[in-house]
Amino acid sequence: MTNLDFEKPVSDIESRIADLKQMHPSPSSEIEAEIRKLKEDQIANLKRIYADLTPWQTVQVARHPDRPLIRDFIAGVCSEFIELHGDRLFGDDQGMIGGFATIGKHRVVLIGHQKGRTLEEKIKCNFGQACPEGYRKALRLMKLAEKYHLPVVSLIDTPGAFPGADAEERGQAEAIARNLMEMAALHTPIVVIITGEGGSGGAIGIGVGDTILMLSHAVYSVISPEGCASILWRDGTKAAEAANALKITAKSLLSLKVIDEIIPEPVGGAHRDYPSTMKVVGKSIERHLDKLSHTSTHKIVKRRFEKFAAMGRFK
Amino acid sequence: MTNLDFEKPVSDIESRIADLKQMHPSPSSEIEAEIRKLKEDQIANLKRIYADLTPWQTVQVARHPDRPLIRDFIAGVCSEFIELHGDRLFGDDQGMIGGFATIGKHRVVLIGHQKGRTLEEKIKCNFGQACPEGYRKALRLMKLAEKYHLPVVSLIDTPGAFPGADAEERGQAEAIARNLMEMAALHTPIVVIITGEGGSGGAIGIGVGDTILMLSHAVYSVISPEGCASILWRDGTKAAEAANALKITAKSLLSLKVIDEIIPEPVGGAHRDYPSTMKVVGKSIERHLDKLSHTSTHKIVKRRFEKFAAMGRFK
Amino acid sequence: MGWFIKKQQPVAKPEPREDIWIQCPSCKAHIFKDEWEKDLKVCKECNYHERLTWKERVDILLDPKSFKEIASRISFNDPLKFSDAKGSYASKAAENRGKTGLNESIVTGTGKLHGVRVTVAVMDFRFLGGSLASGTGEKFLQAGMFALKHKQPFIVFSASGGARMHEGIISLMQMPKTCAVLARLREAKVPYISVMTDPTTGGVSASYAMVGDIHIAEPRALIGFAGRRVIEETIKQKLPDSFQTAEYLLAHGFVDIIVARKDMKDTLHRLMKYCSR
Amino acid sequence: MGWFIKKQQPVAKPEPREDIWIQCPSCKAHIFKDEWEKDLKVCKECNYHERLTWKERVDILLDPKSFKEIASRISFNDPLKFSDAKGSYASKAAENRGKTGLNESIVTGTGKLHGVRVTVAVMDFRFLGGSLASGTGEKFLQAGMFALKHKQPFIVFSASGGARMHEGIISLMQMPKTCAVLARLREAKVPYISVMTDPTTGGVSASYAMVGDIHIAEPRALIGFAGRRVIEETIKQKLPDSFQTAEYLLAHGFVDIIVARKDMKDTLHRLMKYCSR
Ligand SMILES: [Zn+2]
Ligand SMILES: [Zn+2]
Repeated sequence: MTNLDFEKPVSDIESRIADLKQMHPSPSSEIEAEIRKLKEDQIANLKRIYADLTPWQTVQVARHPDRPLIRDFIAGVCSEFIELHGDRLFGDDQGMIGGFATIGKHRVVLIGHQKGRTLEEKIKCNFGQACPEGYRKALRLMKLAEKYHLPVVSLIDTPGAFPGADAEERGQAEAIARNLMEMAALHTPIVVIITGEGGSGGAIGIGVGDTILMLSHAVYSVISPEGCASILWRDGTKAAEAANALKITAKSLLSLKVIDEIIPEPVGGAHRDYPSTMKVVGKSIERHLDKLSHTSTHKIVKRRFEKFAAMGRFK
Repeated sequence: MTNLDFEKPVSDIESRIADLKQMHPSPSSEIEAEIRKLKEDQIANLKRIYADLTPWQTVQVARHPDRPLIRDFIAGVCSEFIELHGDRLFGDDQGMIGGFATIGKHRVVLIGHQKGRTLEEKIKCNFGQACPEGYRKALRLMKLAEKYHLPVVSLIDTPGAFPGADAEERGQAEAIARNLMEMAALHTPIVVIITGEGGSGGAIGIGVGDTILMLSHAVYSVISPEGCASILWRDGTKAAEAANALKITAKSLLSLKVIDEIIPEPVGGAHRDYPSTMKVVGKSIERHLDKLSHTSTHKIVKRRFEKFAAMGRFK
Repeated sequence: MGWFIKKQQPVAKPEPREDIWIQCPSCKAHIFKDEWEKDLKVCKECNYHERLTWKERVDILLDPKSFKEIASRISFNDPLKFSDAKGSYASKAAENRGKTGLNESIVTGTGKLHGVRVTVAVMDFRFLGGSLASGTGEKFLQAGMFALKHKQPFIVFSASGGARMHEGIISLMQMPKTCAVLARLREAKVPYISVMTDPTTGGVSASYAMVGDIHIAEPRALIGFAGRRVIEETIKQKLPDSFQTAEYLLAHGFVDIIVARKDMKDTLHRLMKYCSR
Repeated sequence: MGWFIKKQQPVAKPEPREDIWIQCPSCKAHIFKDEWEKDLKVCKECNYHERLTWKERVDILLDPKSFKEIASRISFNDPLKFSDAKGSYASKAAENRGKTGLNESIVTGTGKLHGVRVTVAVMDFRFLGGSLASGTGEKFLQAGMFALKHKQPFIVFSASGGARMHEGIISLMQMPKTCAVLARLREAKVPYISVMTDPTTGGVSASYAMVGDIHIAEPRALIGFAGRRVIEETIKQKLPDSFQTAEYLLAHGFVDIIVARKDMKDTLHRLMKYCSR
């Protein structure tokens, strides 16, 4: 487990526990009590720290190297997953994956960004930055979902759409734009979950849904804090300031009505406890699918329009 | 005007006329009468030759370097043409062009293969061999036609779909297949005209229509005579034999009910008289558009299905 | 401590007996015939999936004794009275019929797959290279219409060298014909699953094989539109072995999923559950 | 006979007077102001199309006095109370309003184009770089709904640097918001024509600019999703000048037609005739 800067108290306690264990290969009951005490301390510290993360700290948690990725969610939340490949046009982008999945009693089409765990995987996935063919693959699968009236579950975790010359050449803008229009009109329920990084156009490109859920330490932003800082302050190191100004945390987004619900992560973040994370995410998706399954498609599409039409704060 | 081998009598007469003119810069009335006589002869010869072209001769006429190409038909048949570009996915194939066009009183979407006249053009167009993005551009325009209920006019003139590794990589098969299915169900009238070479999958990829017209010296085949000869006889020079066996002329195709009507070309072929060709082609398209405009779309699509469902001769 | 290790003498390979051994057409490994059959004619050494007859397919695919043929009496014809150097098409086809017991390059029918009623069309490469002709198209159409009428998922196994040129333009017309019935299935939301087996090329790849709700391919199957030789002539260079394989098509976005033969039935069953409305 | 030819003395160029000359921002040629205006701010030397104000666009586009504004009172807000190094977003936007007389980066309205009633939305780059924000999205939505209600073709001129980050996620949400109304237009078969002018980038390119029935671009307009600098950093190499130009997008299939400014009105009129049902 990689600890982050602001987790220093936790790291300190971990070291002390490790030291004690090393010094006392057969610990006395006193030492054991001390270790127990330290562990309680550790949890208390995590609770305290995570209860009050700054936006910039949240960004770091959302990007944590051990944060669960789409394959973890699939393994933890779906009782079945049949991956389907390709956009039927150009390629099979690894930065975006999808397929048929079963969550609880619901058969769905699941799509989402893939960041990759190992370096090799990350390179294959463009570090979670999808290409036009990724968005087009997602769209193809969503249209398949629409045809057979399967709900769509969309997992968002991307730094942004891939900014390469080839992606541009093959119409990154068109691919995202088309998804926005098609998703707005898709005649089947759509549940969106921002699990890690919700990076700008790359996120919203699969982010138009009836229910938008967000993990408590995920972020969702129009631009990366670093990007924002370098444009507005001409200083990329002011990312923390930008993160603050941009209102990118789940709490802020809930109050702005951009998301509908926060899925609480276990103490110390999703990366510290996969099983609990999967359980709570699974339950949340199921609950919302249940709810949407009782509404007519016509009404769902109408409400989705109204939901996004209402987004904005103007005079 | 390039004369073909089997036009030797015509070429001979042309030479004699040229000789006479050269020898008599100020011709006497006798010489003038002789020239007139020769010209009549020339026409009689053309009539005779073209009344009875062999299939292989017809192939040569259909591929004649001076045969009118899609831009000629557009210029000669349409009172307006607004070219629209691109498949919105990958590129703007020059081997397939299209746009809004007005023919008589009909506003239509016109699509078709482009072979190119100059060498430079030919290279840009892949000599009329369209790529997947060409078929996808055509489909995009046909869907636009469907949306605004404009009839589609499709001009076929291709040796076949481009057999390159890149075309294969981008799904030549998928692109053609999708067009076949989409055209079968397109909710707007479709008039197809085979103007030159109707080459196999590359032709049928834009060839599913309610009315299939064919110029009298065009050809339409499942494989080029050369290709057939080299497969079946292991001898590409037996193309004439293959052309015969394959039944690729307008007359044969009419009797096989693969086409609905033959558009007669002027004496000596379309390449000898553009204005007359354009007139007869324009009139024919108009007449069929008129007819189709009086039928409900529902009925048109139903009949189109029945038309293609009935194609086949089996026991 | 090298002297401990006894150099292994190369064991003189027994001359393989044709009655009990089979040689993998791909890697040339010798495999017990029993094993080969048990593995559904898939090489356990190199995963080569040998071409199957329609009957072998149906036996693997459908529940025992559930298969009932549709349009069984439709047979090839000779609309162009076509002859080539080796004789007439009619006699060649008749000869093929004699050898294979088939009337055409496709067998169509209905049956049960783990209890689910499905309509199937299975091509057989033995009949004139699985070529697409009038009879093929008509059987396909009738099966498709049956699937439509009974709302049964339509599963098609392709195996074809392309259009049957002996039927000229008529064979080309089977491409729009088959796709037209698939357009009707699509409109009615009847699932259509295309399974591409070795080889799925030419007119079949450019028609019904490529417009499925779901595209399955068998491992290493050859799938493509133009022939390798034609393409190499066009681009004036050699193509890699991986070109036009199932894996190549997956990477380029045209195949959803590659499924090993032994998993085909279960996978189809699982997939169909998602396409039930 | 060289001695016949008098060597021409280079004429001393007159120092251009700013009141009667203008310098082309692209090729630096000096052009008479009158001519420049008459040519609709297009350089006759290099075909550079200068950015126009919304008013200039409307004047070129619509029949005289036919324009009536829609949603004119909608104005920017400051949902995040955003401040950066140079001060608050609110004051910056207010300053912009003072300078331009605009409430937002888009002006929407209805009018006649050669007698045809149309709804238009025209972005104005002067207002915070034509950035996409709440006010922009709302005005777009209301115009779109007007077009829908009155079945008027909807013509949108984009000119934008992208999302307005001072409104954070709210600005991102304008992308689905605007596309949602376009989905409704599509369903109702109300024509939507997107005209991309210099520059059409970022969030605007990845939303309403790219989902038109017809995509028009002005010559040489910059059109793209990611910024050139970001892409160059990603691929570690310089991009050619032609990258992300209107001509580049045409070649890659994302623009239907490039239309010179002087032909814009007539071309739109001709195009609309084909989209009348
Ligand atoms: Zn093997
Ligand atoms: Zn200039």
